Amino acid sequence: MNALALRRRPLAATSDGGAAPLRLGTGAKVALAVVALLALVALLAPVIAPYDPDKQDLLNIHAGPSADHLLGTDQLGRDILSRLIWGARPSLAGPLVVVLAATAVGVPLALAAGWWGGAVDTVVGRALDLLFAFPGILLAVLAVAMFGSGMVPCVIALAIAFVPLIARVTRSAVLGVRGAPYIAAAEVVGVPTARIWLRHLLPNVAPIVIAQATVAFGYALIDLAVLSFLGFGVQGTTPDWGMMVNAQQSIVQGHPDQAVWAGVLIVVAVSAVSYLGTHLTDRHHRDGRDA
Amino acid sequence: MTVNVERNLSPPGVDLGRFPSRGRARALALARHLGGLVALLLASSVVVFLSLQLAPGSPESVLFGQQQVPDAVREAVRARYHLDDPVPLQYLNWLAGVLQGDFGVSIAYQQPVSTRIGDAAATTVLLAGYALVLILLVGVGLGALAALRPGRVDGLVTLLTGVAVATPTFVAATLLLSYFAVELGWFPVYGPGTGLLDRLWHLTLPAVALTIWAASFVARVTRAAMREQLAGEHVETARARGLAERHVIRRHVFRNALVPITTVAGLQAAGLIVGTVVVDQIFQLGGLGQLLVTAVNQSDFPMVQAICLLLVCAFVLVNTGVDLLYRVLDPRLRAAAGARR
Amino acid sequence: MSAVVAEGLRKVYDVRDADGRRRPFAAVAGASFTVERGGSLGIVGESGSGKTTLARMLAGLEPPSGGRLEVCGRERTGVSPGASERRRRARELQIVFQDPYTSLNPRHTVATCLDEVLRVHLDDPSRERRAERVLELLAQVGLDERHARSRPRALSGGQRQRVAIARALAASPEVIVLDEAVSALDVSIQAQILDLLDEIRARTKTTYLFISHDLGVVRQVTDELIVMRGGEIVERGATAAVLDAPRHPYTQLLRRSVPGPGWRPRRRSAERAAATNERGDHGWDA
Amino acid sequence: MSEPLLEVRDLSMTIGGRRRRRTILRDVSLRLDAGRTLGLVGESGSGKSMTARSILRLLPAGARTEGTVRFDGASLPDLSPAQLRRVRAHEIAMVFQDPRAHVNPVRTIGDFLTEALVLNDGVAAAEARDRARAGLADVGLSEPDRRLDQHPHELSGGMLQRVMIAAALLARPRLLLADEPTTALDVTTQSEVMAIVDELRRELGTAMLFITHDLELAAAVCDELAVMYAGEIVERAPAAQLVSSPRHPYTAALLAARPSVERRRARMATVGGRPIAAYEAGSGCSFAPRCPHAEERCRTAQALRPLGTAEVRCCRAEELETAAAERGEEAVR
Repeated sequence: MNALALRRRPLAATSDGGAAPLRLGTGAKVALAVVALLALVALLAPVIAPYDPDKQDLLNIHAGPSADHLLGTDQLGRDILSRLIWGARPSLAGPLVVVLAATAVGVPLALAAGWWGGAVDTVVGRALDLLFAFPGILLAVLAVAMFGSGMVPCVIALAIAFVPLIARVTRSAVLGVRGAPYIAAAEVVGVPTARIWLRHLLPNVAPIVIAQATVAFGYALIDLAVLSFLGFGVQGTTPDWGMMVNAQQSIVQGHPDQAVWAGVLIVVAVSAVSYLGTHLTDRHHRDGRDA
Repeated sequence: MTVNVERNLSPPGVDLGRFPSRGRARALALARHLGGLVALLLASSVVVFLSLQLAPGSPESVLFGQQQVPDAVREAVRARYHLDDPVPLQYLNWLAGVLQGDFGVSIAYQQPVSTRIGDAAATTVLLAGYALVLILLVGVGLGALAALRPGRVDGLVTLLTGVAVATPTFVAATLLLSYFAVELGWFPVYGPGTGLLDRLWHLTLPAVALTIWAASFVARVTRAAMREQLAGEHVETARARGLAERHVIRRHVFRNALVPITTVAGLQAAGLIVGTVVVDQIFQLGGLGQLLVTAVNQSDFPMVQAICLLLVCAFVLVNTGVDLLYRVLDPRLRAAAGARR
Repeated sequence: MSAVVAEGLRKVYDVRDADGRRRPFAAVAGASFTVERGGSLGIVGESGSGKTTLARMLAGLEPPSGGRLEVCGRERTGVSPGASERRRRARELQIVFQDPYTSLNPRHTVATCLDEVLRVHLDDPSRERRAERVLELLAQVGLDERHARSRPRALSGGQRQRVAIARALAASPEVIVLDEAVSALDVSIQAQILDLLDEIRARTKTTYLFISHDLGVVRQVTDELIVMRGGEIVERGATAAVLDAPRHPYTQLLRRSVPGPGWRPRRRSAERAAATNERGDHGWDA
Repeated sequence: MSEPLLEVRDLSMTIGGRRRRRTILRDVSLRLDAGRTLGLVGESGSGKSMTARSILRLLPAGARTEGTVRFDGASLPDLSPAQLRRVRAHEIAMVFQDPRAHVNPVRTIGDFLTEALVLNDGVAAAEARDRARAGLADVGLSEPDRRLDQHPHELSGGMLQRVMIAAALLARPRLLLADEPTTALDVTTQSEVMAIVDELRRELGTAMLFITHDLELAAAVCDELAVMYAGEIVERAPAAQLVSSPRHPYTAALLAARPSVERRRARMATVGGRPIAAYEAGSGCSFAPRCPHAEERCRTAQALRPLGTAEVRCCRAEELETAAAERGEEAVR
């Protein structure tokens, strides 16, 4: 073989068991499929929901499952299935925004703190400690007390509260990579700092950030559902899973159906996401050991 | 006689294994820790105070709404809530009051906040304590069982906790309420009950609701921690020395696993502080949570401030307690001050 | 001209003592030495002697707290110089680390790893030239085209260390610092790498700074020797002279501790131990 | 000859799941008489450490062994868990390579030293502490009283290894398995620690199986040496003889590959390639692919066979020995 032959092969693609970006176990594939399915349902809600989720049928309240209403109706005679389908939208979009925002803020902070250390690290560390003193829900309740109920204050407050969750893990990952001899070697050999970040630091930190963000998505989903459940989150007639679980009157009257279904959906979504997150974390640690 | 040659051969300036005044080192470390704690609490109180101070809407508008009110009354109200003072002074006044147990006057109830909070806090503390006991017993028990009985028992526990760990407390609470209280009628649906026994009876379902998620979490961490220790080299040493398995498990596996178990138990204890808010609301227990939700809905700022501050302090104190417990459990952290940077 | 000149090089860290008070700790307490072009200087010492800190200062990974460092006739000051200065420094001095398992990025193939260096250092950094040079470098360290496409995980410890050496060579440096570069290897592999280092030096006239705790290895690859202890240089001289007739008591002790034919492990005598007091002054010169 | 203290015969071991079983040890045979020392030498992955572990039955999950291991006449694999515990508590002690990992970090040194005495033998706490203190003094640690209350992280690696040795010898075992006890230590500390082990072992009449990758260190402290390669023993001989006139090409290569403090050599490496693991070995001589003397008949399986006072697993041992003699001592060192 000569140099030209070598060049024809893309340098990055190898057959020797290098870390392929997505190589998941069966369980993780199932979890991924569940997440994809839920996302699809949320996207296609207008197409697949059999009824308008807000359409009331007061003559037909608390109806059991039937051909017309597959999962029955609620206390106002609205179709539970349609409400669950529409409810996927705020229930999934909310946590997504929370996690993306927390990552967007937390990762740069953590990169700076981990890479430069010293005073930057101290300042960032103190700020994170302060944020960490506020449980997410409490921060959201404070926000609601300030600005009134609604998704926006809740999502912003949770995003702030989730910054330490992302940043702490990222920082320790950065510290781990920062101290690795291959980074020192790249520095000594004169590789520009920007390239070290791009080619060495970020690729080795990204998997753990993604894994942690996935886990955080599950927590954010629960927290937002709780807030909606308490009446602080989604407002008005918009269906939301958390809100649907809070059907006190119906439950006390012995009609827990919609609460149960919404609860099951939350459980399914959270288990799929957290399974995926744990799997990614484990795999990252395994890869780290092999390497 | 042999002399400790090695120490003498260690490089000058590095004195291995020499801790001239352990007690003092620990006292200093503790003092630093407590200083940080006080700073954190003060910072939290500023955040709580300012966030509501900066909120749109003032006690006046909450009290009077759109009504026309004589200026004299308005003045009196402003004076009562110290609204004309500069903000830092308002904060200091508020903080001074808080330190003496005076959280101001509730706008909605028109009585001191502290009188409303006392009872509610008792209920919440009782509920949280009850749940914490259940969480530790069930969580650590199941986790240890799974770690020590690989195979079917482990599989079953892993499956159960896997589902439970994805079940948020409010979902569990709702389902428990609908089945055990409404459907079967085994437990009361609402209310905190009177007298200790009745109260515990009323708190059982809420406590179980708080336990399901948290205990599963504790169980999983316990299992993982114990398995890691079981595979540890120091356990191999203990076995190689012929120690009986029960000693190995107790002295080396469980004892060392206590460090991660404490971490997660501490997290759960801190999480309970928020968890009780939700459960409180569902079972209408009249604890701090219900009071908080009502206060937020009524824009009762002094009440919200007081409860938020209490909850944040509890959260911070629990976290600090766990940090201190760490030092007891892991000697490597005890004199961390002695370690090289 | 000297390749490396160090004068009173110091590194002082802030450490916290048992009482939690900060106090200075000198990891390297004033090291002075020179290495001629094409020479090979060994630095031996046990753990905590400061030899690795010295290596990191030479490589610019750690700013000295004091003293002067000159590489290839140019003074080195400041830790984070600009891109072009870093490139120039890279062509003066390279480093090979001890642990072949952490000194290569697990995500990069061998070719990518070398290519990255060549991008910075080749005068003609065209794709063809780089690919060609990768193969040349691999051939220099006894690897071939198959290894180029492998990731570190697929390589043995010895092969990884060859890659690390090839990476250092990619910048065509005047000086290579080898920080315990063969200590983690099995003895038969270690022998191969020692031969390789010999060959490279014979061919490229590269200057070596060889840091090790192993006297036998040092004898094999160095001409001059420095013995360090507690951050200080306690003895220096031609390698053969120092090892055959050590003058400093610590060097004598080191030399005596190496197993060989007819050697028996000995407890150090109580008198000698007693002569070394607790802190600072370790009594060897008495 | 009387019954040996330890006799291992045809010990084989595999690990792994059903799908992928890997050979770790192949037909390992050893004997060690009371009070004597045997050095087990080899590079990483040669199986020396696993040999020691399988004697004490400290095996990784999924390990399967075959062959006999007899200690003082009793077959170790056939012991009940209680009997095995008694052997571990009183007869055979082990010292590991990495004391930092092998001593429980959250318990005190005193706890570590006394727990076996108190829990296994029911010694009173105060007496156990006295004995622990004496044990620490024996291994040359100063201020033993203070050490007892310290935790492992407060001691250096060398001190901690002495603690491990003290702990092993407190049980007054008849056999000590020392698995690279000095590999993590500085050379001066190594010399000190080995001297202590040797001295105390002689006082107590304890036999020792000393595992190391350092042939010369092993030769200095052992009566006999066995060299392992790819999960099998390739040569066994009295220590001095093995080092001065190795019979197996691998032993010779190992000796030649170790740089000498005394003089510089023109070329170091006499063999290429890397050491292989047992599961990578083919059906013939496992060293043949790297051996400079390999020829056609080396492709067949080799048996460990007696040759003078030694045993060697090489069909060309006699010819090579003569050839070496003709070339003078140069071939050896």
